[in-house]
Amino acid sequence: MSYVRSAIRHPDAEKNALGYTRKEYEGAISSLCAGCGHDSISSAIITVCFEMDLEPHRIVKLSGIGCSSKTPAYFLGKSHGFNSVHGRMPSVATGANMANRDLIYIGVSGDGDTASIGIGQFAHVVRRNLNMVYIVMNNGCYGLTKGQDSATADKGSKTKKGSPVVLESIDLCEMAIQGGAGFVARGFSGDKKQMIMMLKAAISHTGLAFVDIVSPCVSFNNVPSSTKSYTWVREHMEASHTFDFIPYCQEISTDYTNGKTTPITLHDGSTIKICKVKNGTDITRRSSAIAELEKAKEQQHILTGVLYLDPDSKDTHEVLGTSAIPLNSMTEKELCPGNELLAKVNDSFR
Amino acid sequence: MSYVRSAIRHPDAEKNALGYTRKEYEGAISSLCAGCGHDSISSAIITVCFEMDLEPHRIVKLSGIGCSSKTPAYFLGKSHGFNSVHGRMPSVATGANMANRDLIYIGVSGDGDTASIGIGQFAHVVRRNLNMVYIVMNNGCYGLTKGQDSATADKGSKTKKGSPVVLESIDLCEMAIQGGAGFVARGFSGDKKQMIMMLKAAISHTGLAFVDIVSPCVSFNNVPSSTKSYTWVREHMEASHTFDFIPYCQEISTDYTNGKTTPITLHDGSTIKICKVKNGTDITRRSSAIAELEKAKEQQHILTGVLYLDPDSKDTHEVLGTSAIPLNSMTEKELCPGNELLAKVNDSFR
Amino acid sequence: MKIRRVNDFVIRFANVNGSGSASANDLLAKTIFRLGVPINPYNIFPSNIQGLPTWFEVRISEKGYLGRRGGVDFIVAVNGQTLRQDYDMVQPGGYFLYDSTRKLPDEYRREDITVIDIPLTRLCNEEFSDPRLQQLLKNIIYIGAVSALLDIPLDTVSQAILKQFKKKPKLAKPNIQALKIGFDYACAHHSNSCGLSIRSSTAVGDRILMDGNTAAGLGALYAGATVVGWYPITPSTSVIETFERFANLYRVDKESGKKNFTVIQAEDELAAIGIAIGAGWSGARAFTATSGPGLSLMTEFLGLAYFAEIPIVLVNVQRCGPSTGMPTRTQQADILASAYSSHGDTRNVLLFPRDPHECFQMTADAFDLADRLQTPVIVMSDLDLGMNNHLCEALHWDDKRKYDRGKVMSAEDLEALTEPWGRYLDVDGDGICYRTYPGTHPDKGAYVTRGTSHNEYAAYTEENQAYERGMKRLMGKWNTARCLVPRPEITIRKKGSKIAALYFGTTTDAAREALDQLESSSIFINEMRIRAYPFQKEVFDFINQHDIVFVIEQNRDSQMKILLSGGCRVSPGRLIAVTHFNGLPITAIIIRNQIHTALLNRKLKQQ
Amino acid sequence: MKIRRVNDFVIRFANVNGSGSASANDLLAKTIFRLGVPINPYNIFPSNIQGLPTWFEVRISEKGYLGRRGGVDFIVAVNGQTLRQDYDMVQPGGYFLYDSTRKLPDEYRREDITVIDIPLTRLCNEEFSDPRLQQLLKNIIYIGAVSALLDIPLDTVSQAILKQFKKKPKLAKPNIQALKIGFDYACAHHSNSCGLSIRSSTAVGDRILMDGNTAAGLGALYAGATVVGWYPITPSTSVIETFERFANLYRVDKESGKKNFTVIQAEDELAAIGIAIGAGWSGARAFTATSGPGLSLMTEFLGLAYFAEIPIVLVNVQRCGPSTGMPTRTQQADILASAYSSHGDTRNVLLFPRDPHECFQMTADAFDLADRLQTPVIVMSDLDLGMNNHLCEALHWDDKRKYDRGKVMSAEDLEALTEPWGRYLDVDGDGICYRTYPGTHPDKGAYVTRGTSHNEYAAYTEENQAYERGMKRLMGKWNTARCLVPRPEITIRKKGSKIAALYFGTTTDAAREALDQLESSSIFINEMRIRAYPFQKEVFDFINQHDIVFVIEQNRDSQMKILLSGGCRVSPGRLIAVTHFNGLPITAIIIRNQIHTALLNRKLKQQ
Ligand SMILES: Cc1ncc(C[n+]2csc(CCOP(=O)(O)OP(=O)(O)O)c2C)c(N)n1
Ligand SMILES: Cc1ncc(C[n+]2csc(CCOP(=O)(O)OP(=O)(O)O)c2C)c(N)n1
Ligand code: SF4
Ligand code: SF4
Ligand SMILES: [Mg+2]
Ligand SMILES: [Mg+2]
Repeated sequence: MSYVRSAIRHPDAEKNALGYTRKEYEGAISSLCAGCGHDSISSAIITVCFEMDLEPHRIVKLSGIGCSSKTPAYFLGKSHGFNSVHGRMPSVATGANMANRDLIYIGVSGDGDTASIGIGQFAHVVRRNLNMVYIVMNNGCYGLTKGQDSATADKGSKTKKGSPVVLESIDLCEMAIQGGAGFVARGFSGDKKQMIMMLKAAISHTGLAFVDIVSPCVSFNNVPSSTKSYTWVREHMEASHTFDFIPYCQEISTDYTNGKTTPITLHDGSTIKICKVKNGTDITRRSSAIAELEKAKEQQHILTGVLYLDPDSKDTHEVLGTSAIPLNSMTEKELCPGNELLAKVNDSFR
Repeated sequence: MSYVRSAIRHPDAEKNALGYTRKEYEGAISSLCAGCGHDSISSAIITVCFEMDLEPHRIVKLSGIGCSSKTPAYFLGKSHGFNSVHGRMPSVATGANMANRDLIYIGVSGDGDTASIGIGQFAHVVRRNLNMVYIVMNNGCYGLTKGQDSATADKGSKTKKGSPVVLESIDLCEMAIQGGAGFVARGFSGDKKQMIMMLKAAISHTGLAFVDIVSPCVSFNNVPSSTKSYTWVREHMEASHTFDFIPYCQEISTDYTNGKTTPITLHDGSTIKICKVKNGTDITRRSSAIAELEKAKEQQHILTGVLYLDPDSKDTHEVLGTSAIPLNSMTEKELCPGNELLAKVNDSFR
Repeated sequence: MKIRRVNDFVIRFANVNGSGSASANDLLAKTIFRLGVPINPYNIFPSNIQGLPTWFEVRISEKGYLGRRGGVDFIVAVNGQTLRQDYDMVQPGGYFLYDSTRKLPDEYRREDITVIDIPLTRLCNEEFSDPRLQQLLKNIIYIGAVSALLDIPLDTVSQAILKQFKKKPKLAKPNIQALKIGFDYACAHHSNSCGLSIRSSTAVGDRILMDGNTAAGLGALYAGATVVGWYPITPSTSVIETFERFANLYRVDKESGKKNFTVIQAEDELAAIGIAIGAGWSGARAFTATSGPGLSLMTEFLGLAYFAEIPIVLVNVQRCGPSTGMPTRTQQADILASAYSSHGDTRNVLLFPRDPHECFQMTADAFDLADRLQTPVIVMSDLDLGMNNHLCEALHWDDKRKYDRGKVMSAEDLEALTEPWGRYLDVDGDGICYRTYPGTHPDKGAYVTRGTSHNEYAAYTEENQAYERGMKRLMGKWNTARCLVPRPEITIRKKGSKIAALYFGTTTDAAREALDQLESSSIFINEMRIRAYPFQKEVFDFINQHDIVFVIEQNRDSQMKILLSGGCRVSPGRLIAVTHFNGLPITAIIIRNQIHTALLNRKLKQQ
Repeated sequence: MKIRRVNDFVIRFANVNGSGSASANDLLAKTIFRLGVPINPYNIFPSNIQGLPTWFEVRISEKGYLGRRGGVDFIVAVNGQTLRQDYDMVQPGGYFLYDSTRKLPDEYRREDITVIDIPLTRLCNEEFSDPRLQQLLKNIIYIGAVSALLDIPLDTVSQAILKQFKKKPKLAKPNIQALKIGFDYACAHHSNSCGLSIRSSTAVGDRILMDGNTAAGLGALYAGATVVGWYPITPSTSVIETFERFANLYRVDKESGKKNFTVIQAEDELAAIGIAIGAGWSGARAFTATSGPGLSLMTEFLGLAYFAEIPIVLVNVQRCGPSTGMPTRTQQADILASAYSSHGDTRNVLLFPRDPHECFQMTADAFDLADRLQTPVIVMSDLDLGMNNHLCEALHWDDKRKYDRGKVMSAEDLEALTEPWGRYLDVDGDGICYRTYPGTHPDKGAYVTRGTSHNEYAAYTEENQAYERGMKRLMGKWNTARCLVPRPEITIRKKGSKIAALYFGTTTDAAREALDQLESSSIFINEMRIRAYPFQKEVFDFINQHDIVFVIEQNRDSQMKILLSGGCRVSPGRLIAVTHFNGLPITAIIIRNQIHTALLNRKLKQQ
């Protein structure tokens, strides 16, 4: 892990480059169940934003509905947030981002929120390659409505109620790669180190960065027979490769320049170094990334890490040719063509 | 091509095993544009049902909204039909099928209907593996609303209006394979032979048989620069393999029993023979089928044929353990537990 | 002055959710109920899973008033987060029981209430060592204490525990032990300190204690529903869960093990109702259940079902809106959204059950109505009714009852026809036409169903007269519906009284109680309970027989009043809104006060 | 007896769609308009792309009546599929022009009309050989003939052709040639056979001929809309397409070539409005446009925007419902669905434009209103208004006009605050609170927006008082809206008359004409045009000043009447429904007849 830790070491008062302590990235007290994976992810988000020296008010956090979608209230208290309706975070995020391209957008969703009711919005925000980090806190169930299976629950996997899931599961990472996301990763709420690294890379990436994080629901889906339980994930997790995230500001140290790693430069100048790639997988090639996922599935493994990365991906604004100036800052001057032109328009309707 | 042609050869009066002529499988006169690919698909459906000796009234045809979704009025006039709302055919089909599992369900949709507004219902009916044939008449545009790009329009492809498509396209076949469909094929409205064969196999299959048929829109998207035009498709079409469909009733002739073909037996006893498979693709393995599609995409080819087939696929009824007797035929006798049991229920609430 | 009352008070438990208190509290409620005393238990719970404040309130009323009363006589305060709030809310003369393992802070100084200290945690930890059990059994200890204080025999509660743990007898033992600890402690330290007591009674009679969602689920089961499409949402989820649970008991074929029903958890509410529509079209009895946001998402499909004339039943368990609102609070605020759901000239039939018994009855009847009318029928329940237990008449099913499948053509019917059949041809003037199920006949009766305009023979048409004929016929059908839906229930408290009140659904109990109270101060208010939309003539007759009619409902905008006014048959000023919409059930006091004030103002004006 | 009239008749063209007739017919209409004669063109087209019957009707009215009149004086029948129907619909004394290349069948035997035979196909094929051109030019030939018959100078039409083909001058030549062929043929064979004629006039004045969707798109452009989310649907599609077309002309930065706007074609209507909401929340002016089914799909999100208080503009171009209904026919039938959209106590502000000029104005104003009120504002256009050209006042923009962005806090505002800021804190009693855009200030003004209940400081709460306060404030805001929306337009035809009529939107022209006609038979009916919901006091004052008020609208259920009655301020029997809902625009005759009958019945009753 290579994210920068500040030199000062008073855990409480530790300040980042902006002079903020970690506290200033926290939110309200969580009302989730004790031990819920989602809280670990919130905590990782806090750490990431703190360590990346992001100005909290330049971040926008958005969500749908569910336990997972409540978390934006529990991190980044100084950021604007939008807890929208079930499954519709992507469209709201699209609108917000179109209005102001200068902010950082972090969307949080659940597997019910994204893979069921929201799968259409998910597929299409991915297709638009909206510049945002899209996190799914994936517990294979509907936590907030008390534990029904979700569409990411793996076929055959047994939930608390005991009956095995009968339908095919939806692999959101595979869908994201196929659909046009420029960055796709999978993590586990129990592996904070990896989460932090991939979230940093996701934020540095321009375009849609999809991060699926397996996040056990301790109340309804944490029995060992569930493929979304702590035990199961720990036993079946397989990293596609190890990787390092090197922020732009940091000087690249020599141990990263050896031949065994592939450096990929992200939009903000940061670098991601992929090491120990398995059997020649090229994570910058969709077909190869998808094949890896399919293979892992056949072997009942959960592949984690950065699964796909298109360093040249173009986000919605670039593709549509929107002004570099945020649209929400424009006034009559830029926007109103004026009466003289209107008179001309009138003439063309005579 | 191996579908059975009846021995009698009066084209007009030709009768199938049920004594029906082809006419009796036709519908109202089409109101689509002259030359529209959709009409060829309708015609193929008529031929298939006629040649397979299906009783028209045992078929249910369903659709969403669009030019494509109008076609059920233009074929199988003796079948019940349901022209539902935009993008929601799959749920209506699910309900109808759950109510009466004994009928044959043919759903027709458009690329707008399925890949945009209906992508959620599509993904989930696939996941349910509903026993139906799901046909998308894919023209890369919204025909009925006058030619806007749809989500299957290929990136870079130029429509009539002249500006190239800027977003990633959605590959419905790939999604279907990933999502759990037991049968996935792609055809072209200009290749009637192949269409007929794959539709026959689709009907013989139990579970969701997804058939994506490229079907040029002559009014709005038939310029040569469009990847959904007659010209382009003809030039870039590549069959994944040749194949034959052998109905159950037909005796297997010797030329199919040589070693070069792989026979796959479908649920109704029919056989599909895959010949000339390219570089070892195994169409019964998802990862391999997906890889083939991804490869063709990289090479700008349109892969046609039966792309994936799971001969053991289990449909919704099987998975849920529903009665073999259609639910809509049950009466008070099977359904009402009676007052005596209710008195017991009352007691448990005292 | 201590409050001293027998079988007539309100007790409330303040807990943390997810701590196992619910079943303990329920145990006490059940015990009182089994002693024959009418109760109305009410659960106030947060929209999360664990760790937030939750309250359980039981109104005990020998007289049988089953609405929420308002005010608390006895509070069991075992949630530190809300201790002060709970302390403050006790009525003067009431009782405050708390866990005295931790001393009550000094500033808790009310002189007008009786504080009952029981060291719950200490007693529990002294006796039990398993930490998981500790949490659960602490709840049982206070149940024991409360039983003692309310003079409930220990044995009666023990019986309830044994019944509850019938299938896990090992667990019964520590529970009974805990119960006794609490009971004994209270007897030893607080005997005679409580003026409230329970005495066994015959007031409950044959009635049962059930929640409305269970009843609705059973209603659908008995009515022969076979296809369910749904999507989880509070507070409607348990309608489907109950249906499925009982269907798994009573609807599985003994021999084959196959199910004579199917429940599809859909990807969203659009698909859920789409599934019901597909199945209803195909001749199965089909339904879905939803709440708030789900209802909004079903809008487009409801319009399709109205226009294409497809029978479906929708159980709408209303919650507190708008938008996501307060998902665990109650309201009757989807009336307009349900009645007028969908663009264009769409209207839907609504039924308004008042208690679980009617949830059962009306849900079952809704299937007959939907089939008969070939249109969606919406059962308008709410969170209060759906998720809380209510005392109600035992459920009954007439075994001679036949499902009314409405106008359906069999193959023989089709054969026998002399005129061509038309799916949308009104042959007998009631606005309802004959339909066929897919697959009925080889060459008769097939048609394409569509949401686009169609003529009498179901052919697509853009001809304006054909469209207009169809729309007028639908209006005719609406008038037929008016005759078929349940009539209002009218009670004349005093003949010739010019004042009346109308109410519906869960407002009923509180309204009746309020009107009783007013009657006892010689204000006689006639009353009408509306049970369905469209409204019958007698609804307007009743209104017009009175000078003023209070419309009592649980929403901000007086939606029922708006719906009634839409008919344009009521004079201005005649309908007076009595509303309550803060998410908690309306109480008799609220109603009485609003009516009082209105009557007073009116008198002042008339003077 | 031939109909003989100058500048006052109805001509109709019967064609096949997709055959190029639309632009030919339009050419003639434009020509008449440019001669200064008021016209009302109306297009009746099928919901498909090619090959089905379509009609184009032009009402010509020197007096300036711009509603549909009903009845056809002159028909140009070039569609074999509908020949008989077209033949039958000509008014006695009228004219029937047909393509006599194929002889008129024998059974066409009306004596009361003048048949004008022109061998269009023959003339065309003799002159032109390119089959693609043949189809198009045949249309121009009949335009030539009609011009001659109506005494329109050849030169005027030629000018129009030249203007139309300004960018493709090569195409102008054959068109002018075709025009002349038709013109000459008619002169040679049918001179003096037609009693209808066009004479140049000054009646049009400064007015323009524009469709409502273009005007609405321009309104949004001028009002500074920057973010659009949409999904194609007839008849609203062209609102967005116009916006985008003009934005590409006027909103692209000259230097960078970058766009000062963005139009996102979403995956469906839920996403379309979600995008608008996200952008509105973030401080951009955002809108969407839809029709029928799209409106239904936006229901859930409209409730969110109402409750979370987010400004957005929705242009609802109504079409014929319910469900998919008749997508290419008109109605005003989404009034209830729009006003009451979404579950719970939700209400939305509506504006009712009557013509393209008002589409422009009201769409622009809608953005100010939405920002001021922080709520969705719905512009209620319809297919008739949106997709047909209408004569209307030229558009005007006051260059001094500033966008009213409503109550928004800048970083400086936040700095200057002495009290803590609350997103939902009403500091000045109008029910509207100050909002902030994301990213405004490093540590002030951030909050989480949500559809769940919230307190004044935007914190999630399930506290019932906080919820209730919020809902009451929203009601207060609704009353503020009442003061801000456009007032009704009242015309008193006779002081003291006890009869009145009210109407709105596209019903206006026909209603006024009908009332003029009635006035000419000494029936004086005062009138009010409603322009917005919520209704102001003067709406009810006007109603209550009259004994009866006809409510004229284009839907089955009298939705505006229902909406007016919902306020419970109108006596029964006072509002009388005048409705028309077959998908074609209402006409003066229909209105006059219904009013006549109603007045007659009333007289009978009173006698
Ligand atoms: C339209 C709508 N339907 C249903 C619900 C009820 N609901 C709330 S959360 C939820 C599921 C959440 O599951 P998931 O997204 O996986 O989140 P988790 O609670 O598991 O983190 C549902 C169905 C809703 N709020 N809105
Ligand atoms: C809810 C809804 N939104 C929009 C429309 C308008 N609409 C009708 S057809 C269509 C697109 C159809 O495209 P596709 O499915 O590709 O069919 P095609 O006409 O190309 O065959 C749209 C957007 C509608 N009918 N309903
Ligand atoms: S129910 Fe599950 S997902 Fe929700 S907070 Fe509890 S543990 Fe987390
Ligand atoms: S518009 Fe296109 S898709 Fe529609 S009927 Fe015409 S050719 Fe076919
Ligand atoms: Mg989940
Ligand atoms: Mg299409």
